Amino acid sequence: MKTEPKIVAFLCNWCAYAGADLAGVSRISYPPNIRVIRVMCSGRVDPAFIVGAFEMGADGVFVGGCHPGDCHYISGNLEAEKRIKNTQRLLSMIGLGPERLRLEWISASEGERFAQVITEFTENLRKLGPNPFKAQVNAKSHTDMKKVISEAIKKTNVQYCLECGKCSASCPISKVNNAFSPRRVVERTLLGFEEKVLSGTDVWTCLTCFLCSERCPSDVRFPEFIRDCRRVASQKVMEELCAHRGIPTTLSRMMTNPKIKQDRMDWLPSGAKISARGDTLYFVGCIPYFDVIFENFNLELLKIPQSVVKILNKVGIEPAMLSNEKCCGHDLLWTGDLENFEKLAKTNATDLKKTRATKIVTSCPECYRTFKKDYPEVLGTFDFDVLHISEFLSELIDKGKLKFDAKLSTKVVYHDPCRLGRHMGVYEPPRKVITSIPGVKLLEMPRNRENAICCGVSAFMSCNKYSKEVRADRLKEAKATGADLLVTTCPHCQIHWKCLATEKLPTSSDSVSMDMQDFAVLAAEALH
Amino acid sequence: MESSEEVPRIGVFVCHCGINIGGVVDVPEVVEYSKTLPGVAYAEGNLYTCSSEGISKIKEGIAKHNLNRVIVASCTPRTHEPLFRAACEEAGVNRYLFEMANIRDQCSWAHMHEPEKATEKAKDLIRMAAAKARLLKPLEEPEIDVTPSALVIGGGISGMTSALCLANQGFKVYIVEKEPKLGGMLRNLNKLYPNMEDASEGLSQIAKRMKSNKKIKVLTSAAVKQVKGFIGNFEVTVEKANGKAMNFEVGTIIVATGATVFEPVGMYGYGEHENVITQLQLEQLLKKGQLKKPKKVVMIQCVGAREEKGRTYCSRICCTTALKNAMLIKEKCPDTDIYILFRDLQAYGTHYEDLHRMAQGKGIKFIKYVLEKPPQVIRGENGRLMVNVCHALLDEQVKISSDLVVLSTPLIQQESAKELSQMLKVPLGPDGFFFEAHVKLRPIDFATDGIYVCGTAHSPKDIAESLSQALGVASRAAIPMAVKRLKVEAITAVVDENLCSGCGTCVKLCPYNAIQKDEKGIARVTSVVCKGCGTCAASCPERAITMQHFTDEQIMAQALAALGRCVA
Amino acid sequence: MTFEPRIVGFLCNWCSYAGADLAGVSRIQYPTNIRIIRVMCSGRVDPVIVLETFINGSDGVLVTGCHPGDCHYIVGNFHSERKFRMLKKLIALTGFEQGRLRLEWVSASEGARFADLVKEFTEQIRKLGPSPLFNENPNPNLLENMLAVQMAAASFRLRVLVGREKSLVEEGNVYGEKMSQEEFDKVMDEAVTNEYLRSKIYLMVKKEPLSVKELSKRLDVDSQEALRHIVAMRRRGMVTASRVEGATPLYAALEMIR
Amino acid sequence: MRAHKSVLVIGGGIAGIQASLDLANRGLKVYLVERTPSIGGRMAQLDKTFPTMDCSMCILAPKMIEVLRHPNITLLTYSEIEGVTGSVGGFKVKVLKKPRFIDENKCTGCGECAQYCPTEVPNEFDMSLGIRKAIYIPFPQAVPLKYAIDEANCIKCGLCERTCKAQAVDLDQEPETINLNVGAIILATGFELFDIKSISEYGYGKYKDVLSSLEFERLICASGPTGGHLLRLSDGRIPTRVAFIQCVGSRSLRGGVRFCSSSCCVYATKEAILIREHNPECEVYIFYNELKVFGKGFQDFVKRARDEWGVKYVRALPGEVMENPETRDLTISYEDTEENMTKSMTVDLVVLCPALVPRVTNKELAGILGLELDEYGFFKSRDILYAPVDTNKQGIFICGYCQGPKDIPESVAQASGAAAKAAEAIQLTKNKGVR
Repeated sequence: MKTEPKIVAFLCNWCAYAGADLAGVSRISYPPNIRVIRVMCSGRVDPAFIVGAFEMGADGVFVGGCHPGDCHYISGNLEAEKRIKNTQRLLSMIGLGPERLRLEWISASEGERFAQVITEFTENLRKLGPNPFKAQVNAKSHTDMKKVISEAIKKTNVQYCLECGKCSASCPISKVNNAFSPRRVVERTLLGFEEKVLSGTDVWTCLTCFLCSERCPSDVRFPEFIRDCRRVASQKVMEELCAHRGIPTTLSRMMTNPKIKQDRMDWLPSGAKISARGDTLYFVGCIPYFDVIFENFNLELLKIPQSVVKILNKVGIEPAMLSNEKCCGHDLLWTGDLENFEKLAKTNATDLKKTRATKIVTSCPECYRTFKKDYPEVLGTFDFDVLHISEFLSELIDKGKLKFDAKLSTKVVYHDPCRLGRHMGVYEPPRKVITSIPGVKLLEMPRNRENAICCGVSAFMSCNKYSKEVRADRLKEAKATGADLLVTTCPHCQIHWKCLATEKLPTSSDSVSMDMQDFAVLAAEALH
Repeated sequence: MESSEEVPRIGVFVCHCGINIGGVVDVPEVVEYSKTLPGVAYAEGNLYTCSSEGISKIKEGIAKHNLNRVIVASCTPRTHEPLFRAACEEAGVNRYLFEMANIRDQCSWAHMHEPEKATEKAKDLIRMAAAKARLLKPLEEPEIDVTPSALVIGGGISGMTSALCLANQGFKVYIVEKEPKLGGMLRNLNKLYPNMEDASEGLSQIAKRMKSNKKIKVLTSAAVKQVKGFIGNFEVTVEKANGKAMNFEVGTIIVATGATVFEPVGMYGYGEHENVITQLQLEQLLKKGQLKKPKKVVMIQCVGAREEKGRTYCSRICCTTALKNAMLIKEKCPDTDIYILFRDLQAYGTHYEDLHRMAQGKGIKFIKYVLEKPPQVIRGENGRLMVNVCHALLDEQVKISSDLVVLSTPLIQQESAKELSQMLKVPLGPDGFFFEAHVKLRPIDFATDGIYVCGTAHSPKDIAESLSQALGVASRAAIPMAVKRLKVEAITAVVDENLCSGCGTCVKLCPYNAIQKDEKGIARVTSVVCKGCGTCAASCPERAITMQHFTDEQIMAQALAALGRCVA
Repeated sequence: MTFEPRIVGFLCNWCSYAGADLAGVSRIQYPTNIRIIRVMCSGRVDPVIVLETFINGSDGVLVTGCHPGDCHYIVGNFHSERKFRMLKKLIALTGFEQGRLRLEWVSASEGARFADLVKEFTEQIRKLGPSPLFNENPNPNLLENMLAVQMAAASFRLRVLVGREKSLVEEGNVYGEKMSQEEFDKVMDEAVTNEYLRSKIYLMVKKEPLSVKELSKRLDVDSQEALRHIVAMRRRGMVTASRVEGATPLYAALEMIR
Repeated sequence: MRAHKSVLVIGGGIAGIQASLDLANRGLKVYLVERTPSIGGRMAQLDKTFPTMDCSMCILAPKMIEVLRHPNITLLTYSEIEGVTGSVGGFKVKVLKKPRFIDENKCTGCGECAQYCPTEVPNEFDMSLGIRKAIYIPFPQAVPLKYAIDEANCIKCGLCERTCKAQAVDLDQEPETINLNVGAIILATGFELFDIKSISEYGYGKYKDVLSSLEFERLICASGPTGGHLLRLSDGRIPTRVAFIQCVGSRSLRGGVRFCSSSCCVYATKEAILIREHNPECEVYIFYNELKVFGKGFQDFVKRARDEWGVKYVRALPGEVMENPETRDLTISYEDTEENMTKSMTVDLVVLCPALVPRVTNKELAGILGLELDEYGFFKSRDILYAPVDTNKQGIFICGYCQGPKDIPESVAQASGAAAKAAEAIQLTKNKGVR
């Protein structure tokens, strides 16, 4: 028997909800599939609710608001309209299609219209068939907390802590927030107070930037310890501390679904040469999604993959690419969702093998680390030669296969992203490439390479006043060098810095406002 | 001796030292001046008096002008006196009839821009030297015979090691142990870190070697009752438990009396609760295999050590002993929780640092506390012990209910030490341990020649450290015994018994106990023990003490000469 | 012509003498005025010798030894410090400038410090001018006083006190009672003044027999005290009543046998 | 064949000196081989020594001179071991004597040559803070007091040759190989400093006012490059606040060495007191993790430093040191672990106490002698408990820091110990004879 579409409807209190009531009062019947959630204004409906609803298996989401101009809150409905459009882009990209999400203006007097719209929407959904993600609810399988922790203590050298405090003295967060101290987290756990630790916020405050473990004389790998803690730490606390309402991680989880059919290649410029198979594969990462999610930061993130492809073509490489590329799973791994991470790892591995590629080039340090370090660990084998674009380019330069022909006269300061730098020890290749661009002068911040500090946020966790201070601090440091342009190899740094600019600042905005650009984009600009 | 009676005939040799002196001081003028000085029979200048050529010049001079005093005016006696002294001796002039004038380091170099004044000063310096030279008396460095046998006091691992090493070097050794058996502290110990072998193993091996060695005479249940004499010639009286006394002569004495463990009566409920014990008692339980699986063990470090006053010192071995025993317990009962409450964990060097890490790896928990907030041990209602401690690095109170509390207490000096120190006239330090001649460069000698110290009698230390010292004293003591005859300092004090009133001031002042009152109550200098500082001479109320080679007359003569009041 | 101080330096062999050498080795320049006498230990420098040096016309005396704790002879320099405390007390009584005498610690590595010390001390003496005992018009009373001081410094009593100071203050006396430094200094000060006055008396009556009255005048102390000293000196066989003028006995010095 | 009654001592530091003197004084022949132009080793570089604050050179120099003058000691400076064959009682040793370009018998150490030598070179003895000439003695009290020309920097101008009245300069001197027969061998090769540049967060090598503790010793030493005045090398200012950082490269499982150098906490305390002595206005902080002061009298020493000298101890290993490019001041970030507070402190000068590590050349030497090194690179004791100075090879003994971390008195005592074992070995083989 055919399953009935399940529809979640968010109706604004003043118009749409009243309209629905009227339909009832007027005894106008409409399909029973709809489940109404009353909100004060359609502007209240967060994309995260919608995406969340779909992850939970809704076949359609309906949003009803007042007609333009009638909004009880003046312009809430217009806000909603923008968001819905934006969310529809996400949905089509992830492969659900825009039509499963519907926004309608329904006034309090339009009971009939309400019934009509719902009936029609239900019909369409019937045609579309059930939400492929139905029943993809990822209830965490139970894990033995004590075991996880005691193993972590050994595995990550936490047991060897000498209580010297060098970690806390290095941690960019501890510096601005005394309440957080890696040392104290470690000592409490060692003394057997792990419950206290896991139910607190500390586990989620760590930037996992690896500065502490870079310096720890006892080689305590605190960020890895934290990663393991997060597997068994309170999810409630995590959800409270999760930035951008967790859309990125939600999307990642959705991608674990084998049935998924994404449509994510529309950024590819006409004339760009790519192939489905080939020796060198370019792994784009979540940038297309970010471009939508962080639309209002106007980051032009899509320039990154476009630039990469441009450069590759320029040196005669037609990179293989996955049209249905899945998230590498980095954020899931670092927020403690090992199960889903493993799923993604497996599917990615199989998809990647199909391309017959031997080399994987990434423009994102997170994908880079995840492929190079974490996949081999969870999968046992992952025999691809994984390169960050900066490594790839500097190799080309060495081989004389790449020469920058455009002269750009600018002073550039390079920021080492934690994932590329301390996590993977890639410090010199980006610098090498940048310095080989004619007319570019490379400046260094006092804290560079292994001593660089984090952009301020990772895995979209704990975006708060402290992480803001860290971000501002780093931007100031960059600005102080007198450079015109701040270059990073990680799109996330840009997101978090730009995000800072959209919020209330701990300091004067011009002290931190700085032109920034991705490494790949800069490199591409240096080519005619 | 007669050379002192005869008229002084002084030869002065003035060194140019290249241009180091010659470039500033007018050497020819100085030479001419020297000739005019009373008692000077000959003077010449040399390019380098210290060169082999210069040396032969001195010898020639002595022969040609039959000189009986020699002055070299050049650099500093600190480096060159012995060289020139030797030259004099070879030419038949007693080495103590030589005097030096330092006209380079303390004249030409220090006054490079004032040649005239420097030249004047050089003359004065030579005049002063001449003034002293006239009064110099020949001295002989007395030689003493050294009895080629040693007394080792204490039959612990240190004493035995010293004894064996000395015996193997061919010396007779008497080793005196108060207990009926050799072995000392080691007999109480269980396993030894790092190789975790039984203490008894090493002991039995050494005991074997002791027995088989014919040069070693072992005296157990015995104590040293009296020691007389000085280096090379000590007369020792030892009393056996059976009251029989025996006397023998030795050339050197080694103090290896070890230490004992502080008993923390009344601290942390020790002596009150039967399951509050000391680290040493734990060691015994483990040794005898009598430790019944405890659930939670708490070890407290620095019990009665590193206090504000009193026992302020660190006993060095307690932290590592605690670590070792914690590991042994873990080995026996892996699911026992062990807490070590420490102040500063003294796990130093290579292996101990590793031991600390191994303990961490075994899940042993470490809690730092501070002297101001010591842990408390109370008996909980369920009869178990409750240890409350303030975690100094979290500033949080931690409560541990435990069924065994182990107190790490320091090594302390034996009661018998005071008596021994007075018998041997060797000092005890503020911490009660024997006090060496110089903390830095003479760590195992006493200021008194011929007596040495090693092992935990000197300060708390582990076995390897004790043995390094034990072997060390085996070398220090062997030196005088190997050379058999000992030349000792000639520059010594002598007492004029007609002037001495026996006030005893000098006896108290002498840092080397070189002065004793004889039966007549007159001060007597044991010249072989005297080092010649002259403090006694400068302080003698009757001015009855003459400091040879630095007599009042000689020093005054120099002073007067310096002031141009030179009496011809 | 300008005044060139005549300075005598007593340097201990192990630290200060080596330090002076180092000054030379490092070519650090200092005034030529000092004449150095090497002794094995600063503890060897007898106050009597220092005074003799002054009496014979030295404008300044510099004594240097190892820093406390460095002494080659363990504690020699502590003893010299004690002797110097007494010496200074004595000189204070005479009116002879104290600044002409100095005790300092110089280690074997302090070449520069030695040079500075000599520079500074020479300047100090230059300011003080020629020794009042030896300038163009020497002061006879001052010489008298210095001779008295020298005699006092040679006296059994003061030397015993200095020699025993350490044991008395740190180890305790025959009854095992320790003396506080203050108590000791009190005893010492008193002894210093007494021995000084007695020495003066001795030197005066050595020239001519004098009455207690006359002595008290010349010493400008009340006659009671003068008498007290005479009594003490008689007991020591230093003086005797030579003859009686009317009712007042005159006292004369006895040759002291050593 | 009878055993040779002679001993080879490798290394002219305090341990080597003590071993040599003990053996020579008891009538055995000693060959003391030292790599550099002078004996004295690390101790000669120190200003004062803890806990007595003895002037290091004052107590060391007499021993150095005694070595030079001892009839039973042959001193081979500026020399290295080339090869060793044979066994206890009968070792054959090849020693390479590097050319000094000076006739040691003629040179009187007057130093005239150095006055004229035109080439200035940073003086290694002063940790390259001071300068020396290409013809030089490492330090004024050098033993032997014989000059040496360092070939690398000499410009062969010949001025020295002309100025030397003693005609001691010999620019065509050749390296010479000396063959020795000895009954036993003692190693005392000491230590070197861990490369603290690699702990980049502390800025050594990047910031002028971040010093190593040994550089500090030279700076504070009266006979050092600044004549004992503690100055900032960046701008010559007198520091008013100095911080010491302990455990730089030691007690580390990452980028350092595992072990504890065992003396840093105490010598840092000494150095801190020295600063307070020189300039009571100057505040001194010691950043430590575990205060390891277990030696005789050390606790009282630290107590005095704290109570009488006002040295401040902070239990924290700083995270990083940052320089303010204008003022040259250094900001230290740290967590005061006893207050649970992350703080920062601005100072004028930072002194890093590096791990003291076994010499890299030990490997080569061990190869030549057939010795084992332990897992840390120290020479391995035959039995860590009962035979600390014996090695896996009969007749070869070790003492001082090259056997494991220790301070001066421990090295001196152990050196005597090695001497005793060497004498014993010779005595026993004399009885048995050499196989």
